[in-house]
Amino acid sequence: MAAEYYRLNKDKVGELFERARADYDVVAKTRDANGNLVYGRPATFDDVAFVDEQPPMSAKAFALPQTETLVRYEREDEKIRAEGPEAEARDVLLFGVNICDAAAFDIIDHVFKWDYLDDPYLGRRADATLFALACAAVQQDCFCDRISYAEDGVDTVAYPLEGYYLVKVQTEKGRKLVERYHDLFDAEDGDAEAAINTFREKAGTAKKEPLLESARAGLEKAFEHADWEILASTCIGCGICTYTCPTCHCFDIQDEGSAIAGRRLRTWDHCTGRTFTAMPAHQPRDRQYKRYRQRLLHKFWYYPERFGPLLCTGCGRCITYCPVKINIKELVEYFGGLKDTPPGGARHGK
Amino acid sequence: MATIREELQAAVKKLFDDDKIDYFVGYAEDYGHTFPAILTKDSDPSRLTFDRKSYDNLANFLPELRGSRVGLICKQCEVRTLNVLAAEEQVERDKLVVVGVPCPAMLDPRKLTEGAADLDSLDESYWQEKCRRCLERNTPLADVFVGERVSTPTPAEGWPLLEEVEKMSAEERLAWWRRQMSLCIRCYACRLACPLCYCHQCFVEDNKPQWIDKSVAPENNLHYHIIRAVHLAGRCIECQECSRVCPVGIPVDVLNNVLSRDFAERFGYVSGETAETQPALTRYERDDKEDFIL
Amino acid sequence: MARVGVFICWCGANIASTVDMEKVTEAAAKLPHVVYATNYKYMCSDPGQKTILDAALEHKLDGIVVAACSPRMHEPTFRAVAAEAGINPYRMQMANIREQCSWVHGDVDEATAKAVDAVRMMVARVAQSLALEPIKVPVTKRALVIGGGIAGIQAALDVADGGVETILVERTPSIGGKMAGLDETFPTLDCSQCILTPKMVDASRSELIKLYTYCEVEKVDGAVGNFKVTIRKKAKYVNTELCNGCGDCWHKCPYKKIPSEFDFGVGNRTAIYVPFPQAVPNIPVIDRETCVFFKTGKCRACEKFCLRGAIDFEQEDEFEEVEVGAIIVATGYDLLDHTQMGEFRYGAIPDVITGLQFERMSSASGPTEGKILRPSNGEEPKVVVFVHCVGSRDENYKEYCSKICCMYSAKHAVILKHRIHDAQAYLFYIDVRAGGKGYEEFWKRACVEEGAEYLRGRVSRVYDEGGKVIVEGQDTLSGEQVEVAADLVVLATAVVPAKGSEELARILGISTDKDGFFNEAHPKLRPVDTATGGIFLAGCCQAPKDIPESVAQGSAAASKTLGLLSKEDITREPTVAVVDPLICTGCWNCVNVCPFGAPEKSEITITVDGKKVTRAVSNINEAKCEGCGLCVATCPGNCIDQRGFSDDQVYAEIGGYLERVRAAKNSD
Amino acid sequence: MTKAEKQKEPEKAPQWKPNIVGFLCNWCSYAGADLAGTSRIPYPCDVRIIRVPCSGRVDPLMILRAFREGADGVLVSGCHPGDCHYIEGNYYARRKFIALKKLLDHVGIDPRRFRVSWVSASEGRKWANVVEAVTRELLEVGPFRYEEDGDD
Repeated sequence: MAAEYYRLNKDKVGELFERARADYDVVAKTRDANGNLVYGRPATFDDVAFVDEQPPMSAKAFALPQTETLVRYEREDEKIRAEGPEAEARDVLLFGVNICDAAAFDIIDHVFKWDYLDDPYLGRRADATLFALACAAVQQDCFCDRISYAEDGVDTVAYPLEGYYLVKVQTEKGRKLVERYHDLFDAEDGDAEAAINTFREKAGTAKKEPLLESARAGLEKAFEHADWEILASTCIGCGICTYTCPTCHCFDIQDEGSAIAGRRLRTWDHCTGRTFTAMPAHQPRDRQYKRYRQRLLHKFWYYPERFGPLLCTGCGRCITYCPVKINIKELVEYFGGLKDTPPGGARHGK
Repeated sequence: MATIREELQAAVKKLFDDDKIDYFVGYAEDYGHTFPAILTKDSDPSRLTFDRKSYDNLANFLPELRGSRVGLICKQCEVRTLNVLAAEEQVERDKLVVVGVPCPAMLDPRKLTEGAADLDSLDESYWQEKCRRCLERNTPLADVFVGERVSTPTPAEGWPLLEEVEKMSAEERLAWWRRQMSLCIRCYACRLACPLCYCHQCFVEDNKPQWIDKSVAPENNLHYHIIRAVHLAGRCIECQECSRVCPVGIPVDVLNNVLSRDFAERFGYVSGETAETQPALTRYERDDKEDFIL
Repeated sequence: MARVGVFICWCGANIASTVDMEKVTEAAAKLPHVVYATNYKYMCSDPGQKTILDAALEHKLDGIVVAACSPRMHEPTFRAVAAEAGINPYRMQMANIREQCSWVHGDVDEATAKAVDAVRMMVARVAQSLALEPIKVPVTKRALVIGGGIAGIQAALDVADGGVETILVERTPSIGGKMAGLDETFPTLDCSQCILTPKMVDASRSELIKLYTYCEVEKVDGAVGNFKVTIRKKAKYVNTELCNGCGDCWHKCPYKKIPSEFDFGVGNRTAIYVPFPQAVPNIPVIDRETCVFFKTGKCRACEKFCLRGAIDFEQEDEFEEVEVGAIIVATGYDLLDHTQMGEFRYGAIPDVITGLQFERMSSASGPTEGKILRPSNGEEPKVVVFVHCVGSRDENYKEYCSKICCMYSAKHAVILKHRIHDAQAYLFYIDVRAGGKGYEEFWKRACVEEGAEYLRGRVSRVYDEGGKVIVEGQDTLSGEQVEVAADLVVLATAVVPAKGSEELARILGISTDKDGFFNEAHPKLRPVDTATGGIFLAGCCQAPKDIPESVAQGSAAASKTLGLLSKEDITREPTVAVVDPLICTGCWNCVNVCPFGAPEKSEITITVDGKKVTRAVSNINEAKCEGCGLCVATCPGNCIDQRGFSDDQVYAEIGGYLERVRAAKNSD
Repeated sequence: MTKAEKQKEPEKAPQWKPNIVGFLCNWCSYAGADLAGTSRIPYPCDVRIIRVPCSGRVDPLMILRAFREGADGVLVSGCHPGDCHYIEGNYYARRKFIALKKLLDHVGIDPRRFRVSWVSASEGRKWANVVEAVTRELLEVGPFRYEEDGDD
């Protein structure tokens, strides 16, 4: 559908939240026990952090939970009973989600509906409506300005302008949301796209050239680049980048239980970890830099080759939370031939 | 700290020029961060630095470089780590060039607000807890020392966060840890940032048998952290990297500190004191004190 | 899925009266892996065993659970049955539903539930049990005896008699031990030296016995069948090839006032000396600590007078490594150090001596040539007090009974009467323990025929007054306070393990009890074995003993040794630890903790990133592994597992019991 | 029993029985438990015994696994210090258990849930007393569950 534009008065946001709670399972930013920002289910608008600050964890868990039961089984005497998980029926509204988080779903949908339809994921995805909040300022390490399609597929995006939110509706689900609470929204009569562009310029999120997509040709030649070994060897192999990433979606399937009762479940997994692709007698990615290289190239070469979009929204969490501050953007630029100097000056020199 | 930066870069260049090392492990400053970097002689050392955000325990990178001659920036944290690693025969000291530095005390990234002006002037309240306990700011064992030696303030006593948790009742502690563990995402950064967690395969990765369930649930997460603390008993040198790297802010090191403090009191044991200190759990005294065995 | 058969034993009424056999059978039959379950009155009987054999065949079983008595009782029985049925014996597990269930629980429902759980756990365990084969190790046909006292000599003679070469290591310059210093022996009063010295000579003459006197065991590596023992040969400073034992050297040695260790200070020796005239070998040694030459660099009298030029001041300690298949430990005893016990004034009053000093005085070949004399003035004592249980049976020192003191004190009283006819012996005792052939008769003889006065009670105070030693105590039979003005007081001091036992235990990898005596493998059924295969015990190093017992144990240890060494190779339990070298980091925690030295530092070469990389890794020497599993639990990376007690098996047992509990907890 | 404890009594569900996993070393404690049987010394029925070669074989992972599987208490029993069949396994075990105990106490798990005892092969009576004590304490503490709700 063609984009539609509305105005939402800033003092109406609370009401929108409260009313939506009657119709949706509303997920919004709030603070956890340690005061960290998280996506949660705040009970009142007072507990909602309607801010553009990024929580450490992206919003992907609402479509792809970290741990999810696929089937339960129970053995009674000779009989074995197995049952799948019950479908969650309720519509979810992701309220005030960052654009970089919201945009991720559209990207990873490709893999979940590719040759195999992943019902648990797709079911939750179909039930979820995204109400994104545009950032008024760039975050610490983010780089969505370097990725061309950062808003595509996001149902609604609210831009905080002077006095009101300019709400851009991009999908039917978004339109349904606005229609449901139409009394809270006013029509936008000005040049909305121009206003958005001005806002972006000011926020520092306007698209810049060259886009990271342009690095791909270089990356395709860089697999055997000697500097991987030195630049990616500081990677400690933890799962922070993948687990905080809104687009990383790899999972592992595990069984828990015994011959009597148990379950099969899937949990997030990460290609930077040493057990990923480890087989009983062989680990093809036998050094850490190979695992890191896999992650980077999957995001910026293999995935776009297969599905089109980069597997990245530029949220920058993988830099912010990386214990050793490996900078994926810098590495893409360096190995993709957009930049001559390696980050930190480290070269292998072979 | 312009001088230390220049001295450091010159020292590293000399080590490469004199063919003393194959790799240098230090900190580089780039794109707004200070981060660990592994350099070869063909690298550009001009980004090398040592500042108050030189957080990482660099001994963590030694296993990857085993067999090569390595120059390593060592703060007191690394020195104690090296001692434990040496006792466990995990480092070849003769292949290591210890580059000593005067440690200005590391800042706690969680206490830094965006764009804090002058990092050098931030007082104790911005420090990491470990730095207040530091016994020696100038690297002992240094083969090369760069920068001006600094005085070491009187080490602080006590374990503030641990003691805070201990003020709670048992039920409150269980609830508190359960809450903390409900945040854990099992990224294992705590383990992987730990230079003493060098096992090729961690117990938590075992699946035959699968001692710790793979599902991310508070009790499974807690069991992982408890066993990790047991494995670090008498080995942990309290560098607090586990807590620093935690993306969800769990103060993981509190569990390690429980044992650090207890083993010091009970066995008079300080981990990493010397390269000969054998790990506490691989030793015993006939009269080890305990008060719970029937 | 495994194919497990469950066989539940009634043990007559022993189990069946408390555990509902049918319910357990029914529950067992429904368990995963179980294809057959039955119960029978006596599973260990012939028809019971046949039930198992038949079912194994009919149901193609590959695992067996026998729910019956303790595996400590019948595990060997049912393992043999399994083997006969073509099932690996280590895939047979016993559920203990008698000792740990029916015999201790009264409620039928509770006991039945516990029995069912025990079966569940064992079924789960069997399903995870690997087939294991016993480990075979070739045997070195040579034995080592440590300690050349009567127990060690007897053991060495018997082993050699069986045709096996034996190395006898003794740390003093002569074999003979404590017995060589004794006078007459109870209860027959035959002369100790007369019966011992022929054995000493036999040992030295035997072609199969190699004497290593003035030597100590420095290090022991290896395990049963194949020990590598490093022996320290202490420098004697005398060339044993050249010396003919003429004695010129010690007669010429100017330094003559050194208290003799062999005489417990009753007599003196020279700096170059043989401990006693009948020493075997009759070759002197120079005591470096007391020799004037070593102190000042001057003297060399012995060298000058030795016609054969046998003195060699340049000698140094030497080390020799020997390979043996079995080790007999016979290191004997010492007396409790009196410096710990002030109350008897030993050392402060010269006329207070120990029983062993009394032996040296009364021995005809001793320093006083058999005369019993007061050390203070060299006069004959007329009143002698013997105190039993000095340090023994005393919570402040040693709780145990030293066993030999009652008899030797009685003997001393008899000898006293024989040597000094008008002397009177008083014996303070708690009980008289005279279990042994002719022992009861002997102490009665001391009491009745030889006029020894037995006073039942502890000594409370000893002091000297007017040239006498006043002994105060209580006669608990009359209830009166007793005071004896004695000329000599002889203390029956507690027997303790020989000095250095603890260090030797560490070297050998054997355990000691709380008092430092070496532990036998089983207090009743394996009194000569230690828990470490191939190491046996003889004599007082295991517990206080008299001569016949020491000799008997020496022979027993020899027979055990001969049994072991008669085999070409030995089989060991396969329940050993195994390292996965691919994940071992070489932290050596296992090497540090293993009491048996089983984990050894080794290497593997693997390919990483296309390059060959050599890593230091641990490797378990199966021949040394005793199967305790300590390294398994210590390895932080779980790189080590234990066959037969594997992580999988323990995990399965935990789950086998608790899966029911967990399911219940989750469902409510 | 103190007055306060008596007053608490009626609150307890009388039918609840603790699930206790006992890890017993083969040489001392397992034999001691056998001796309690041979001597017909009765004791509560709630411990399920897992035989291990030595208390040194017991990995803290096993103890936590038992809790994870739903045990209300875990008891490890070995030879008295100095009496270890394998010379020193129990000394190392003791250190390990000191560490684990400290951590369990710290995270607020009731100390009565994890017990260690030294029971020799000749202490059938002591084994019965240990089980009695451990069971009694667990009856006071009640069932163990981490989960605040039913799911896991």
